[in-house]
Amino acid sequence: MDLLTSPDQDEIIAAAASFLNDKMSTDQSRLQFESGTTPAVSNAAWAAAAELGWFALGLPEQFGGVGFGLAEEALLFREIGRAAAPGPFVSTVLAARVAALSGAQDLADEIVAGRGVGLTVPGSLHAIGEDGSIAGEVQLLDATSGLALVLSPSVASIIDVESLGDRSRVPCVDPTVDLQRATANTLSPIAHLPASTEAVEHRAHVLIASMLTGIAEWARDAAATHAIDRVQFGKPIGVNQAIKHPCADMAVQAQLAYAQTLFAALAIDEAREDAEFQALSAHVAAAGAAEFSTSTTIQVLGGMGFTHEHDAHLYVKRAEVWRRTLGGMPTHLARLLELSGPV
Amino acid sequence: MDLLTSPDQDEIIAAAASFLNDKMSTDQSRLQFESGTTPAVSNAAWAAAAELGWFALGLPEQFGGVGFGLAEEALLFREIGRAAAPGPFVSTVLAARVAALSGAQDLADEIVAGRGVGLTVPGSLHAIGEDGSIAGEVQLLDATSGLALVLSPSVASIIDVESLGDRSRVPCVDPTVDLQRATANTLSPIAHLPASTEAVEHRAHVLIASMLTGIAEWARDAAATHAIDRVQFGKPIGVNQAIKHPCADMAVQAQLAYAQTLFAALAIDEAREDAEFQALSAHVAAAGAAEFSTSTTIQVLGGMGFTHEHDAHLYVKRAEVWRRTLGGMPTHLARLLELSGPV
Amino acid sequence: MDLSFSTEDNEFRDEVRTWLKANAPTGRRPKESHAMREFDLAWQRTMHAAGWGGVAWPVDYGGRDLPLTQQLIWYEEYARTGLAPIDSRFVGLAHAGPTLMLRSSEEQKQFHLPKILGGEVIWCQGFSEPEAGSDLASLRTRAVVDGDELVVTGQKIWTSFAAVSDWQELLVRTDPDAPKHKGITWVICDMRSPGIDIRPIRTIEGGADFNEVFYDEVRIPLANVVGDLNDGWSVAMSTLSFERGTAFTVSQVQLASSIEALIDMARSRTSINGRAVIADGAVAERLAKARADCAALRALTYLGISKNAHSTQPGPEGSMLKLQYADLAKRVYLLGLDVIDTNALAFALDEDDSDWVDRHLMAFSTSIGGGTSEIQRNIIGERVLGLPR
Amino acid sequence: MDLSFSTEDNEFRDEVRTWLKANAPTGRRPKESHAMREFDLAWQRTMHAAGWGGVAWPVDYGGRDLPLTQQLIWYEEYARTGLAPIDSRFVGLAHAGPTLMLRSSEEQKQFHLPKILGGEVIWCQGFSEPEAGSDLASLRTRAVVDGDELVVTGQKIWTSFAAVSDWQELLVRTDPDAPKHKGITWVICDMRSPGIDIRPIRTIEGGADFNEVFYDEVRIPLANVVGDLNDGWSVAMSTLSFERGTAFTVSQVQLASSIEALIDMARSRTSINGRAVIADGAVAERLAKARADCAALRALTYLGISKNAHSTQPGPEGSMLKLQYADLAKRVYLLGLDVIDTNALAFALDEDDSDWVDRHLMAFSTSIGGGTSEIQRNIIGERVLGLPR
Repeated sequence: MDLLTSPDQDEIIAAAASFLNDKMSTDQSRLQFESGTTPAVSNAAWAAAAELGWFALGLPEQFGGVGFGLAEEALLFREIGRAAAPGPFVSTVLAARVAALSGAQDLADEIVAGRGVGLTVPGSLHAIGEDGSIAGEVQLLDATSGLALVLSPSVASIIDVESLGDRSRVPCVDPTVDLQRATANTLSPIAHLPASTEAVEHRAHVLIASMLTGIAEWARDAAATHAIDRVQFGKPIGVNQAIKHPCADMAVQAQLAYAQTLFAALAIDEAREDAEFQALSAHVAAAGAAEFSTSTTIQVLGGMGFTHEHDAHLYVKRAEVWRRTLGGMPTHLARLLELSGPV
Repeated sequence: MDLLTSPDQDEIIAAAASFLNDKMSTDQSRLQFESGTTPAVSNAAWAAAAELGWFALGLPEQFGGVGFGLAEEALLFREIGRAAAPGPFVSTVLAARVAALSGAQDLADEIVAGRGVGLTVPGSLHAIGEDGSIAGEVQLLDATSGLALVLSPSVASIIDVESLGDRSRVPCVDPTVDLQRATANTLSPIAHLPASTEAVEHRAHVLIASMLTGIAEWARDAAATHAIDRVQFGKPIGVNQAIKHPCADMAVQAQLAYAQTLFAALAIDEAREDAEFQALSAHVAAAGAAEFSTSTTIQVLGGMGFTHEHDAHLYVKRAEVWRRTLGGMPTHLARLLELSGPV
Repeated sequence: MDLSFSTEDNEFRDEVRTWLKANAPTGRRPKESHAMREFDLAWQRTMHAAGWGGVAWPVDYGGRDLPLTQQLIWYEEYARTGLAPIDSRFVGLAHAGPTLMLRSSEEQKQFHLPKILGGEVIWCQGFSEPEAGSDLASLRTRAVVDGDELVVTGQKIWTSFAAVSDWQELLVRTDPDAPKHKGITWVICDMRSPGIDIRPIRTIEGGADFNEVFYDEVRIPLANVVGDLNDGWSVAMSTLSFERGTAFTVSQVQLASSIEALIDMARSRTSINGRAVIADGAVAERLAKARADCAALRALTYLGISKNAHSTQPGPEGSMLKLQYADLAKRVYLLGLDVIDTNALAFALDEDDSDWVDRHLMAFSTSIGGGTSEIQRNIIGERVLGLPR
Repeated sequence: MDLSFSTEDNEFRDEVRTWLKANAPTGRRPKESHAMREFDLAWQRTMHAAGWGGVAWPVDYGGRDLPLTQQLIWYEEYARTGLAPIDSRFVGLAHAGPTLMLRSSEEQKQFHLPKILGGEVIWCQGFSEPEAGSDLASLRTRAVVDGDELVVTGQKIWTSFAAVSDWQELLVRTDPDAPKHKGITWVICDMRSPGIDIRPIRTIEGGADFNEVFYDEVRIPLANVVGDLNDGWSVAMSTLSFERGTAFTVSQVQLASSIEALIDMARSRTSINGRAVIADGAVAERLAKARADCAALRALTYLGISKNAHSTQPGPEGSMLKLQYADLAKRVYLLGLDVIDTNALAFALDEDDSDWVDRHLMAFSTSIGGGTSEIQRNIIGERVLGLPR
């Protein structure tokens, strides 16, 4: 038992952080979304991420992947969350997996090489068949390259969004996200993977939890920095417990989210019986940390946090989007209660 | 529209506070419950309260009552709550009303003269008929004089507890309360009043809300006093926002509970359409204030709040008992949501 | 002690309701700021013409000087129109105007007050600075007396409607050597003066109602100083009790409407699991709790008004109301997102749902603007409970 | 990075589980304090005889000095026995004993350590005073050197098991003129000394485990001083990292068991509205959230142990765990009352339900004892985030 990162893992983290800072900073994404371009990621940056092997990091080597575990992917996605990097990272990585494991190796190669895959977000008038087919109203996140991932507890699939009806673009809360609305009159997928082969949804919980952890950590650090720098009444505002204690709570929640996310990633990598329980717990812990920390950071920042001058608003909105994409907390909590407890 | 107390009302409040301080102080009730006597109210003190007209304060004059409104009763019960005075005040006052309005004037006179009436607390294996009869397992609070009040949304009744089976005394969380457990094999009441004549349960919500408001106010003041007096690190602990801000929150919650309880009492006195909505809102607001404030006060008091040296533990336990006696928050909140909104 | 209003008050309510129904603007308020200014001023002129221009203003200045209970009724009815609780007229009518009444010269009053009430001008506020937020008295914008003028250089922030305002209530530091509360002057600034540069600040929900205002040697006649030179702090603080809590009613009533609207939506909409949203017990409890909390907020408003009607010194209910309103509004509008569920991803999926996202984002400001919730808690702890500073 | 334990560790877990199953006391622990002392000491002797007396103690002093991972396993398995996480042996084994190892003389070690490990003596703590709670260093209990003795007069509070203890780790002020951290001495006090008066303090749930201890010219040999005279603060602080977070595991695992027990109860019991308790969506969400939060607490425990295994300086996870445990325990045990519902009125309605009331009341202490949650938040804010004091 060891939850410390190895030197190899530290290298992945450092390289990711450096790349994100260079190619996908919030300065760059702000330029993009302020000019009306969504998703606010440049093709060049996305291609560079593909070149770094990000979309094949956890894919087994026999499918052309790098062969790392979900733990390493989780560490990468934490950095993506911390940077608020735009783009359909979660669905692309998981779609590559769905394609490869279901035998669609060409499609997997294409995705790994940089074809982004968007995410289908379930709605109330929406049904997913056992074969990964989809019917009803859906929303699509960042499905600009024509493909989208569909996730359900029993199956994961990839659909061709061009075959959906009534597609229209609507502004997303998160301005870096391309959001579309469409309807499907029972659309069959171009690839699908039953959960009995691999429960892709569990991995999605962990990757989203990782991003939300990174968001919570960013918020914690932004608040602490402000609390140290900002002077009112002759002292840094961080001397006030009304500032210090919420910052401490953010630190605790971020660390809990981080620890649980790693625990869950390893539970899946090690095929523990309680893997789904741990994955859902990670999603719940990280979503709570992200929501609490981003909104608390706005309060700590005061007026400035409420404006586009500071990045806090971006993180609030990202957290809001990501904690809802897999169906929302009521769904996850209900499932968590049905499961057997932890091993 | 005026929510300020009148000079007459101020006199009721001052007289009640003075009586409670003289005859029903926590010092006295502690002596009683530490000697094992429950309910921890002396017969003499109870008789004196009867003599002051407390059990007939809101009863119409044609039934031998003082003829005040529920608003005045609410102000009295707030003082009872603040003093943590032991005894079945709520059920006695309401039972006098049930007896009088249902035509059992002799019984009403007996109750008003000082025969305490306990309260039947609903349980999961418990049914109340439209005629106020009762079947199944019940708990009885302070039913030491042989009578208990039964409340349901459709009826209020008075039962003879001697006719219940399997009565046994069990220790109550609140050491000043006499708690019994019993079973009824369909027991008919000795008096009953349909809600269509008068909704006694709504009045119960307001009186319990009043007691809970008094409890919350006591807790607020106990915490503030300690925060001013207690010195650590060379300063009164109240300078710390970790103490000051929870105290401020207690002040806000107590004031909200007080305002809403008065609003609800007047809504019933004035037979407003939203009377039940307002009464439930008062119960919810006051129960929340009492639970938050008593538990927060223990934290502000530190170790001492956790002991019998300070009265805080009594108030925590009172709040715990009283917020559960009418069926608990989930029941009240579900009902609150069913109703039409405020007028 | 009673809840019911007098016959006279009820008649007044009928009158107000009838008048508002017939006269309140029904079209959508424009988002573009100049059009918004014209919309707000036209509405003020309509009200003024009918005698509703300043319900709390003294009769001498053209107002109605209604008793607090009738102010309450006015604002309750006003809230039902759905018009914004605070619009571009707010600083003039509720802050700068009342300050002028209390502290300005007869000449200043004669010039400005009729224009404010008559819907001719918009005022804005120039108090906060980047380094002077909660600690307002540490403001640094400098004004030097030069002949019969003040020459102002510095920067203000959070100025609403700056670009469409005619006048500004401006706090400047005229004595840098005095203790911080003692060297401040309150002055009327003409927003068309040379040297003023206005830059909008985009806020979280995408709006740009706030501005930074930069002053580069802006010349303001000394005659525009209100009160004495260096006595501006006391001038600024003198208006805090205006309307004594009644204007806040609009926000509280509109929050109550939002809660009722959410309950209706939760009953009629299906959630992702195929059941009515309200069948989710946790959502249902939050909705019910919001109802109870909002009822108590209204009761506290009534209690505050009852007290203030008997006292010229407003009670601590003001800070309590602001603090509790902020907390409840943030809870309710986050709950709104949980009711519209995955529609919360879209900012304009359909107009109604988009509005809930907008309100959620806007709600972040309720615990920051006009004195943060942390400051309110200090005030309540110290002034109500007597805790040490 | 892995979650799985090594084959050796798994074998160790089997060994521990088998041994505990065969040897852990199964009878109810007595409530009367002298019987409780004998129960706890007998159990310590049983463990010591089998080599489990001090899993974190150095081998030189008769302990096992297990690596942190095996300490974790030991405590996880210990928690399953349902035995109290902290009993009367705690101060000796986890605080006074480790302090003696680090700072006492060879003679003191030889005399005391074998008795602690061997289950012969109970130790108690004499640190807090009525006026020195969070501000421990302001303690006033006075000790004057008189020949080869210290003469102690004053009062301590919150001393658990004082009446059944043999020895006490006592902090006294030996130099009233020095700065407050500099005039304190750490001394071993014989609890049978003349002049000691012990008064139990009844706590909220009715127990009397805490005591006030009064000292009236109590004479303690100078030979009992540990470390130097006036250097007691550093002695007291030197043991904080003992066991580096592993012993806390028992509380965390038992909280997890409580949550699972509540879920089972919520499934099987009927609430007042006639449905299963778990059908109340709000209760269900709170139970599910507690499960997730407790899972994260365990993960944080593992992360802390992983870090501490590579460093002698324990990380901030200790304060984080304590703070989060207190918050979660209070939430879970309040939730327990909502699950047993109106049975929460009774303190002994039936044994199981009564236990939930007891745990709820006891949970109030989790955010007070051993450093309040407010102090933990200061520590985390300042040491982890670098916020100014």
